[in-house]
Amino acid sequence: MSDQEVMASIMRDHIMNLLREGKRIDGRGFEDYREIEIKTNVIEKAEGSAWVKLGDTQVLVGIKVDVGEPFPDLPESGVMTTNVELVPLASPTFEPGPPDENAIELARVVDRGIRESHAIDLEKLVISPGKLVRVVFIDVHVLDHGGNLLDASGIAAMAALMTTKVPRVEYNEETGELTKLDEYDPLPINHIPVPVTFAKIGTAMLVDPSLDEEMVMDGRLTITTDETGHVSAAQKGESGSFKLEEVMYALDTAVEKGNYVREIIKRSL
Amino acid sequence: MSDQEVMASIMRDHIMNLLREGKRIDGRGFEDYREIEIKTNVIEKAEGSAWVKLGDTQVLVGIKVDVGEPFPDLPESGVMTTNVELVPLASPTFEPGPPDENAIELARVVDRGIRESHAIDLEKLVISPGKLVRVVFIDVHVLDHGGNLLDASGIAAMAALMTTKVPRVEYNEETGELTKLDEYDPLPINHIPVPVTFAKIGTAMLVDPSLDEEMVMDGRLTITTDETGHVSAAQKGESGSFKLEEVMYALDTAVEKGNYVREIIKRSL
Amino acid sequence: MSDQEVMASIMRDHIMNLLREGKRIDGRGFEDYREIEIKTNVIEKAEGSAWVKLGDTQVLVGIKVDVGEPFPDLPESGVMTTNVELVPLASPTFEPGPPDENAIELARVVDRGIRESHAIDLEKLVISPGKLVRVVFIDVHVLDHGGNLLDASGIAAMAALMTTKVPRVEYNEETGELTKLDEYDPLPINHIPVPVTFAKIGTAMLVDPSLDEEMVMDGRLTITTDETGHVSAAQKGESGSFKLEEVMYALDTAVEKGNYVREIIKRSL
Amino acid sequence: MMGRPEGLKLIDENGRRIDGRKKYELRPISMEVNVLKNADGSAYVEWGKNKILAAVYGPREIHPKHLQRPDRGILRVRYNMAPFSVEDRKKPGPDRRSVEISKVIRGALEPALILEMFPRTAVDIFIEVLQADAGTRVAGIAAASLALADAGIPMRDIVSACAAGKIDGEIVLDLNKDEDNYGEADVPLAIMPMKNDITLLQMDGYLTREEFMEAVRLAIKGAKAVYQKQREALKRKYLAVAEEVAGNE
Amino acid sequence: MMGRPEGLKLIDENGRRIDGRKKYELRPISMEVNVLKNADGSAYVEWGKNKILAAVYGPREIHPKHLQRPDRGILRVRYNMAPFSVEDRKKPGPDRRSVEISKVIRGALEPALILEMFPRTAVDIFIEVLQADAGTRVAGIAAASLALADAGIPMRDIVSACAAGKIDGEIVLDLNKDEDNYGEADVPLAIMPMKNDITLLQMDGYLTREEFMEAVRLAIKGAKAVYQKQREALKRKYLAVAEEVAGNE
Amino acid sequence: MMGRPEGLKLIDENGRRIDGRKKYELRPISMEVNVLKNADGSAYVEWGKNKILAAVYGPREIHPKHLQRPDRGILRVRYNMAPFSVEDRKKPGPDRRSVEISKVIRGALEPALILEMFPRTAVDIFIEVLQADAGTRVAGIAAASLALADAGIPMRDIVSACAAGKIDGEIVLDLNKDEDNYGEADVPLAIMPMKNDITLLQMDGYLTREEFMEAVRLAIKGAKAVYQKQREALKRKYLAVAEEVAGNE
Repeated sequence: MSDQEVMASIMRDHIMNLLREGKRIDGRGFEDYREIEIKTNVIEKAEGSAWVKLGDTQVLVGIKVDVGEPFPDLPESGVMTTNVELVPLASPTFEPGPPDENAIELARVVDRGIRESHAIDLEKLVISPGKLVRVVFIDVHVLDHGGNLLDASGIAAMAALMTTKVPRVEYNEETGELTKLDEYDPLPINHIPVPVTFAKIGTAMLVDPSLDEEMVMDGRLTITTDETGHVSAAQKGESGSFKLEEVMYALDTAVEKGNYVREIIKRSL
Repeated sequence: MSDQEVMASIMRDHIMNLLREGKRIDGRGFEDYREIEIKTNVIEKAEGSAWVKLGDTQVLVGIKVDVGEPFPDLPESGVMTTNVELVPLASPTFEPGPPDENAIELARVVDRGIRESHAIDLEKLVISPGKLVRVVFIDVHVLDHGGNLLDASGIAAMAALMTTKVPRVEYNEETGELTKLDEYDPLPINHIPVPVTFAKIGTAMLVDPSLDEEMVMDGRLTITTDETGHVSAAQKGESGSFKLEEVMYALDTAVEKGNYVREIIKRSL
Repeated sequence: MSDQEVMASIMRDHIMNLLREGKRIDGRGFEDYREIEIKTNVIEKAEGSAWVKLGDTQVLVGIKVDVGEPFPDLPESGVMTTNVELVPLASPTFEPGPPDENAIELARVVDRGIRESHAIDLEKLVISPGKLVRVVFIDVHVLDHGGNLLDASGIAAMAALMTTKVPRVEYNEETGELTKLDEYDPLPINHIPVPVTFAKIGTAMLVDPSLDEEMVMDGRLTITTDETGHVSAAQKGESGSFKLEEVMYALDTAVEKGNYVREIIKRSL
Repeated sequence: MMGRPEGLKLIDENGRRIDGRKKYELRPISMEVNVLKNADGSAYVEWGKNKILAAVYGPREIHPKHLQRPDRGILRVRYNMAPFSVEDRKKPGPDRRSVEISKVIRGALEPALILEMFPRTAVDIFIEVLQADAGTRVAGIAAASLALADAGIPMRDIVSACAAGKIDGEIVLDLNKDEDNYGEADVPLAIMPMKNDITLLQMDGYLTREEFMEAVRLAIKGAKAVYQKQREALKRKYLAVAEEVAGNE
Repeated sequence: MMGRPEGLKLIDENGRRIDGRKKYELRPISMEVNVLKNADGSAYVEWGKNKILAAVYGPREIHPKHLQRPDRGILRVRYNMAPFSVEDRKKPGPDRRSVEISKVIRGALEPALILEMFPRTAVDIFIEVLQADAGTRVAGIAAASLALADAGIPMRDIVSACAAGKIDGEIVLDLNKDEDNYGEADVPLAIMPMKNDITLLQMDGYLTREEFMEAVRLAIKGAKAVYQKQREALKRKYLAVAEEVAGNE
Repeated sequence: MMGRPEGLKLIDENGRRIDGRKKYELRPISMEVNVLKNADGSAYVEWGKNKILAAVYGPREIHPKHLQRPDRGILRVRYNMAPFSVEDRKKPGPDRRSVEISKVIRGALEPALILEMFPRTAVDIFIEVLQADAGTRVAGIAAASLALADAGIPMRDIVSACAAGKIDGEIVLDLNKDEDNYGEADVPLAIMPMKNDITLLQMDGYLTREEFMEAVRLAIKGAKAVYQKQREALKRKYLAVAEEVAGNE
């Protein structure tokens, strides 16, 4: 075994021993989030932004709103797209280059949570049906990887979207000319989906895993719910397996903790 | 030498010894093809398709017919394009990634054989001259590499093309609107080119080399001919060299074996 | 240390010893260029070209003039773009692949020198404002890397531009049709910027470093000036540092040697 | 979810779905193992209009070496769609969807493998979607699991998989392409049936808590039905092998 | 240099610039070190509207090994812009500009590092531009230099940096975005202030010899002012550490 | 084959081709060896309007090591076109055509090399097409072969090459660009002349069996004429070297 693997094995034993006594390595309860700090409007050049600290994890989301063509099969809908950059500044395990499978999974789960709850009212983002719509870019820039990037990214994305200002435009259908005005509307938001992630270590289910916990976890489960209690995304991640009862527990807890986190997001605006 | 190389060397001696007695390792005559099995219309979502087994080799070709712009210098001609994927499922020697030199050579030789004989009547695939034409995608998906991918691909491509159905379209020159109808025409086919590949091992010229034979061959020669006896492509491949008489022999044999294979293709439709 | 590094270390000692006696390894004075040989119009298929030998360094620049859209924020200006290929034929240290940081820096410094002095009169390259302009491609193909690629490339680029012939076109604003005529105009040239590069070895500042000198230099400084004595680009390259007085010396010498090189370029046309 | 054609009903007045199935009915499934010569194990699955080929290579050496794990083998999965497998030709090569699916399939299969038994090596699974019609990831898992068994890779259980979803307001089993496009949610799931361990669970859509759990339970049932088909396919192979051996004697 | 809006004056009749600064005035600058947990050293710099984060990892092992230098460490620098850092969204990943800037920043910092002290290893510097408003490379150098100090990498001096330029015919300090877009020249410079060693010098624009030297001299002065701010930021950190230690006793 | 301009005749009533050549006449060819300083061997060939530079490096070490062959050296070939070498600027970097040509050129040269003489190493051949006018692959082979000889790589024979083709219904030697564009077929061929071993043979077009063999035979004749020019270029080099040596004594 390499040094790293020996370390991981010792860490796993340590964490497991604590869990058997009902304790997490940083003293939290199994259902406790680490401290959440949200600063919005930190990037003036973006239409919306939020810098989120979740324990040692730091994530910055910037929202750019551009105009472009709608998808051919959805002529009456704006477009949203989510991208995650795991820049090597944020962790010794991140490497430069195009998004790897971790960045892609992260982006797609955050995206689904927002998209499937219709959190953004994309139908209100049409400028000219079939021709010109708003394109909302959600760019997640991970700055420090301290575990549970998924929840931090989902929180930052929603906080950024809820503070996004969209410049009004005038569009001349005949000439095709588009003029950006110096008036702004808030981005229309329907719902506030919040992902809640669980790490399974042995038989324990832990909310908001820290990096140490992630390093030794067996499996991961994320459930995204909104303020109506609907589920808009679920994702079992990594290896490991879950029992049906664990899924039920996670579902109920995700709704409860989602409400808790949602209030923090709202207070940050 | 690595284990593989030792194996190859032993295999070469064995094959050479047999060839000196006039025998191939699988008992075939020098000019014999392995069994050819062709199933057409196996992919309903493609406009045409054929699954070909040539001994242990399996190749699946799907034809997609789209619309697009013609090349600027050929305004009155449809477009055809051939792509080969050597997916790692098909051989321990194939690696994931964009087509390598083997896939590209394979695609280009199959393409030339079809293109240069004008097998597809591209001039009948024009919707609006200089503006809109049919684009025929020939996608070769190699499933099991048992040697002689070139002939298997060429056979599968022609069988797939000959069963391709092209949806009729209505094109409004003024509005530029294009409507796909639910009526179909067969793809217009002029000729049936068939590639015939020879492996040279020592002084022996072997038709349709198996994988074992390819591993030890000195050189490779492919000649594509159609039912009129015209040559539409030739390609000496890999290392090794050929005498003029060997080229002449290959040419005559390619015509003869091409006729044999062509009948099998026709019977499969 | 690897063999290469030992060699470099010995070479450095040797060069340093000579420099202390006021001598360069090839006998030149500190401010001397190697022999400069320029052949223009060597590539008939390009609109302009120049093959430059600077000592052992050989660089071929070809100019292609195409038509395309202007940049949205510069509707009344043609477009110029500079690309450098460090093909592996030119040096055992060059590798195949897209331009690396050396090729990119080289291209950008050559580009800035030309662009910022407005050497090409881009405003005369507009065909239809905001719609259609000339695009000038400056392609630097390095053939033999004997040191100081930057000056050789800058020289070759200007010699090629000054011999570039642009085909006249007729553009029909209504139909958008563009006809290339068989009449040619010279590319409009305002200025002749010339980059002059210094290698700093110990405390010595050497004009036009050879490959041996580059291998052991501490730092590099390039200053591009035109016939009016204006500076249009400066670039400190690699590691090392320069004193303010060294920058002043380099600036004055760049103007002087720039004039010398400019005359050679003019004589070559 | 795409713009839905007007008047399209996914469940008719008789409770039948557009392909005639009942709510809890699987599409027709056929499975065959050992269909490729080069691969160490392989399987071909037709599941509705899905046509999927899976191959296993390994355990085999890993390059570059720094990827080797001294205490266990690693599993690598590549899910890939043929360009002609979908309505509009797909550009060859992995897109973001394929990368995510490859990753979750790896996570779905890994718990079943006893990777400690072959340290320093890799098991490679290649899944080629020859035709796609919704549910390719669960069909791909079913095929890959058969290919692993065919290759003789030591496993704790055969991983099985199925999806459930919501269309026209009802939770149904095993969505086809139209149902996936115009429905409200899709819940793909994989399970190790012997111990009821869920190894893949995703959700794409919008469901109440109750609907979500209903879909999960239904998908488990579907996966168990698929499990029976997997076992039969393996049995047929062993019978064929046994017959061949007997015939040779 | 972009097409300039009509009537735009970069210096008004009172000699004030569009953001109210005087000719030789720096934009507001704030600096903080040790802002990241994972990195061995880090710093966050706000410089006008520029917001820049720098991290240092190392000295650490190099892969692949053939990049190792037996007699010294190597320095690697990656300058990167966040997609939302500029007016029009920037496609993620390095463009040609970023590649060049990464290279010249490496050349600007390397002379300060005593690389012989950690043979066979690499020091990695990552500079993330979170918001860009002209002068990101000099702000990035200032941040990177702080991150190096925070990581305890042995250095001969702290590299400092600043740009000067020409707008409306005058040489001024520290261009902002509009001044950079519509001005006549930009001269970014880095220096090791203790010995007045210039480690970065670039010029983009069109200047007479005299203007060029004036800009260089002015940029040196600016960099020395930035140097004081860097020292203060480091002092604050050591005071904070000292307090913490004292508090713990 | 492109859309042919109306009324274009490739062979006139006097049997002359558009560039004035007779049917079996080569374009003017000039060859020079040892034209580059860095390369171990090099050659420059002008063949009609084709301008081609070839360089050889090696035998030299191979990275990564797993590409090494313990019993023999390997040959690597890269055929590349300069962006300005063709009518419409070519985007830099290899396209599919260049990849195929690199591969067949490798196969054309490899039989001549005695690779067993330098195990574990590589010989690299780089062919740069500076201007292209049909027949670049055969001109490239001729240049590469000279560069190999110049580098002193042990060879069984000097590989020579030429193309024949069909234009306006007749088989002719050595097509130029217009003939290639508007003709009926092109048959490039390479040969080791001492033993009449054909090492490259391709065909692009549509020919009867008889025409095909006529083209092959004609291309062989052409290649043998090119062979003489290659030998003369090498002789000139050795004379030059000999003179230099004599002069030094």
